[in-house]
Amino acid sequence: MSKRSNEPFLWLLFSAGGSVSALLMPVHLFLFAIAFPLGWLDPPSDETLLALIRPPLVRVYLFVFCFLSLFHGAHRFRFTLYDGLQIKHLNEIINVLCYGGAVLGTVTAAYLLWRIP
Amino acid sequence: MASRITIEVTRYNPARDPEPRMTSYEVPLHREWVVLDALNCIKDHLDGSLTFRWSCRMGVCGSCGMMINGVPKLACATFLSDYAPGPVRVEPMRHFPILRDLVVDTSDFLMKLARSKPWIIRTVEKPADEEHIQTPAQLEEYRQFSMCINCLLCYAACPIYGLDPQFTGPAAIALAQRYNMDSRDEGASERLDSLSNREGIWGCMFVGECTQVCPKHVDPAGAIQQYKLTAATEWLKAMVLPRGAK
Amino acid sequence: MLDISSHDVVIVGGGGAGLRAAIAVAETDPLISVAVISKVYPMRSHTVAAEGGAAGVRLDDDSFDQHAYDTVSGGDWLCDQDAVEAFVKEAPLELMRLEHWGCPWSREPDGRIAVRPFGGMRTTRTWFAADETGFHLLHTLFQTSLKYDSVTRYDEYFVTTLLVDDGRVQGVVAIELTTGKVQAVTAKAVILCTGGCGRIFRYTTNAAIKTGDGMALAYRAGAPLKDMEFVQYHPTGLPFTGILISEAARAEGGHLLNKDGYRYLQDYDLGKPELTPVLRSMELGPRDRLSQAFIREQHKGRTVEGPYGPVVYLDLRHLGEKTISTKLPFVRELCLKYENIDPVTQLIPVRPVVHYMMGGVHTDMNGATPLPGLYAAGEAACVSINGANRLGSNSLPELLVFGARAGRAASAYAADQPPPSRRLLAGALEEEARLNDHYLQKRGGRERIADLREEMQRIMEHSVGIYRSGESLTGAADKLHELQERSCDVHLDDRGRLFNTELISALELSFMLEIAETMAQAAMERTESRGAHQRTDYPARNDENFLTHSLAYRDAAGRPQVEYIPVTITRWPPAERVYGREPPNGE
Amino acid sequence: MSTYWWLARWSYLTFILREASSVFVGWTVLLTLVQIWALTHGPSANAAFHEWMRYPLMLGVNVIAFLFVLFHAVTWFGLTPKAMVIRVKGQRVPDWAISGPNYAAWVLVSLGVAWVVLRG
Ligand SMILES: Cc1cc2nc3c(=O)[nH]c(=O)nc-3n(C[C@H](O)[C@H](O)[C@H](O)COP(=O)(O)OP(=O)(O)OC[C@H]3O[C@@H](n4cnc5c(N)ncnc54)[C@H](O)[C@@H]3O)c2cc1C
Ligand code: SF4
Ligand code: F3S
Ligand code: FES
Repeated sequence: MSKRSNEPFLWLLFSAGGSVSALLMPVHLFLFAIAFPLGWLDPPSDETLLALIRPPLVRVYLFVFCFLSLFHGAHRFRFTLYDGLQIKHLNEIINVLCYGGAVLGTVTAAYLLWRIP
Repeated sequence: MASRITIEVTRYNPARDPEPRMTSYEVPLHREWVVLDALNCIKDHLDGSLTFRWSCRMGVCGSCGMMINGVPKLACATFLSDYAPGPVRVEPMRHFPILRDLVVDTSDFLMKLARSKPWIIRTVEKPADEEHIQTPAQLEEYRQFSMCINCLLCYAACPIYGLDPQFTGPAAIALAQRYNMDSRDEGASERLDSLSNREGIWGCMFVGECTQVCPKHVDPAGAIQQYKLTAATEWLKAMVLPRGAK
Repeated sequence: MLDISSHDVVIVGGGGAGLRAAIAVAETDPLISVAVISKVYPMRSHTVAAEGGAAGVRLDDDSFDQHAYDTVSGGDWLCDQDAVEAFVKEAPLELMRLEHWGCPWSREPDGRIAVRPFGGMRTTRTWFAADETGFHLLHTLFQTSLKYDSVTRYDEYFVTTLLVDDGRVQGVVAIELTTGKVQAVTAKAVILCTGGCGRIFRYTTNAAIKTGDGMALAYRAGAPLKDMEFVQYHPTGLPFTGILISEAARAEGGHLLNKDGYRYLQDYDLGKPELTPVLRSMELGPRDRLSQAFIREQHKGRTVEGPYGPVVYLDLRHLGEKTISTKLPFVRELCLKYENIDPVTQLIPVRPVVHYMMGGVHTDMNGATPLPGLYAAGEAACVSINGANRLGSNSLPELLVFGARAGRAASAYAADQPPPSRRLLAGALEEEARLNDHYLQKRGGRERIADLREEMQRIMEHSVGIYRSGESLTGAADKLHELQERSCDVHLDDRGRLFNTELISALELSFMLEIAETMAQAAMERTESRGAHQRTDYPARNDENFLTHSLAYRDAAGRPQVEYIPVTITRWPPAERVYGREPPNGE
Repeated sequence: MSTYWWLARWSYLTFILREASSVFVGWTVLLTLVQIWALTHGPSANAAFHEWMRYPLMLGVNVIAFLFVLFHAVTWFGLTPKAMVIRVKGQRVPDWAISGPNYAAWVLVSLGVAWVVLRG
């Protein structure tokens, strides 16, 4: 296996994240970032929301949502930098930034979700 | 229909010219003429030094790929009349070094093709007079990918290849996948060793242009994605299964 | 400027025959170094265009004898029967080898390789890969050849001459197209696999590269060309491009119409028009007969004068869009893509076009020519399995069987040859000087390549066409020779070295003129009609005098001298070619 | 190749836009994390969060983010049939038969999420 790279792993995360974000993100964004702030729909109260995210199952849902989407985004962003901006010579730094960012976000998500009272 | 049409052709002789330049020629516009006929007309009657490749003029030998009005196409399968009243711009295939006029250096592809191991690999050979049993359904699995005429239009279309000449590229990967999917072959793992890397399948960003321009409907974009899926599955299996259990 | 490299076996040509030969050498012994020199990348060779299939005995009700008899009778008894017997026995094995190399043969529902019927074959025995058999065969061979380390490829090198010393062929001189550099490649044996020469004629199914180079190379080096008067026409080519419209179009019920919309074949003893197609009658008559009927119709003024010569019409409209799209998709695609015509609503203009060269470099059953060290295989060679008329789907297996045989024989021969002699260098330098003096650095020059080529094609169509006569042939060889002399005064617009395709065209023209002369001369001297060679002044076959192969040698003055050797008859004595039998030509 | 190669063709541009959606995917996760933080830090944090989300600039960014994410979803579902070849009785299942269920699942899941959130 040594001849082959770890790309399959990253790609699997990318693909899973691609599906998760494609399925879930539009509705999330629409509700929380557009419809509620603009008053198109009545938002649930903050207490209700907090109650909603408290059950372990919902925490897992949110964790997976954040984790996979982040790795999807990081992977894609990495190649956008490579190809779109043609800065492939900065390979190492880009990798650290992209996947490092994703790892950081994932840890933060885990921490926040863990700490829900 | 106008009876003549102007063609602008890239002229470049590296021995003499600092830069490629465009030259215009006027040729007759016949209903049954393709761009290749116009080029031959120029070569026969106007300027014998115009240089381009062609042979079969029936879309199977894959020699006559060019950029026609900016799109990679076979010159022998592109009617002039579709571009009337003109002018038609004919340039060498993008992303390859120009050798002369419309002729580009494609030796890089041949090297990559060989690296994809496009031949049947088996652990035990069949006896000389015995056929493999391969049902029409099994044939269908890879038939589409076996239609590649190596015209390299897909390379001229793929921006990733343009950005990174190391990238194995659509046709060579599609041909590797053609053998992977062939029920007579046992070489998938060997091929994966040379293609599962950043220069191989993982370099493809699924731009999809390769499939758009392919004159033989090979769908290299699909081939590569399917290849990625199998490669990732293989990887998972290797992770999950204990060593030696494979 | 001159570069030299050295191999044990050098193969000129990367088509089906050349690649099969290369693999045969590599498999004989990986220590034999083999080179494949080709003026185009191997997968661009014209084998790629073959559609129909490849014949090899397969089913239980078939036998080697039946395949052999079909071949011999289809060839009007001009085939060497010992070669035919070897051929039919090895063909299925070769086709099976391609199966093992990955050729995507079309299959029966149970997963076994399928065979289809084919014109001239009385039993179903043609293996096929959809309607792109040649394409798959060539790519399979090419891709398989990539795995042999002992095979070195010289892609886009144009061979200009053979190096002969001490009575032996010991290499070639070639131009590397990308740089213009002249390269001597020495060898202990050379195999010519350069394909046919349809481009000598204006209207042909053959690709631009089919200019008979190998035949001319051998001929100039002193080897004889055999049976050059036999040129196969196909009755339905597209007039402008020469692209082949398969017989399937007629088998599905297509009609041939003259300018009055009349099914003219009924006037030529080919049966009566029926609504549904009848085997061996009318449009499904033999191909040579159909081509001949076209000419007679033309003489009656009943063909249509198109921008590219006279045509008749192939009418498919009554079949309806559904039948055309499902049964003849490739025909429709070709018409749409290359002639801008939709056969569903429009008539397809067609005319007979030159399709295949039965003749070629004279070889024995192992591909050896009379010139030591020189071998030939494929369409460039004439082993004599095709006789006076090639049978459909026999050419692809021929490439394989005799390509492999030539490869093995050349390996064996090369094993006991001394290394190439030092004098070869002088020969190579001479050739380099010739290329410079005659073309690249020549002053003046008045002739245009295109003009000479058109002139040649005019002469060939007039004198060595579907029908020949003493009258039309008289002087043809002289005129061609004159053109050859004029071609020495050719003017090149392009004097550069890099990828000089104009220089290549000039060299090809000279090759074509060389062999055109042998065709005209051999046709002139064969005063009988047999297979594809039809003399209006000698309409009958003459077994007493002409059950012989013609051999054209180049004399000191550069003119062809024709000699004859007997045809090898083993088990099938000459008989009448049955009238109304299935068409013997191939596609 | 020029730095602006992706402007040369419409299809290249759509490709780059598709790839650029990754930025907004990351952005959306960030928003989600901030919101969770606010929810667990009491009324003042929540109030600040709501106010922040109502800034015109924020709204602008989020509308753009929404469009990009939508674009990502559409292209993603459109491409799945390319990677997944499913055959039934030797016949390749047509592309729409694979992407169709994708879209259906998308609608269902979106409605489900909306229902759970709005129910409260
Ligand atoms: C349209 C069409 C359909 C056909 N269909 C069938 C069919 O269905 N069944 C069948 O059995 N036969 C068919 N034939 C006939 C058959 O395809 C050919 O006879 C056969 O492919 C010839 O193969 P080859 O290897 O001899 O030569 P080619 O494939 O023509 O290869 C010639 C090679 O020689 C090289 N070469 C030539 N000159 C030089 C030079 N000077 N220097 C270096 N290299 C050189 C070329 O680069 C090329 O690689 C068909 C022919 C045509 C035209
Ligand atoms: S995949 Fe298509 S475009 Fe690419 S080389 Fe093959 S035939 Fe040409
Ligand atoms: S265009 Fe290029 S990036 Fe992949 S899908 Fe085709 S190879
Ligand atoms: S000339 Fe052969 S593909 Fe165009």
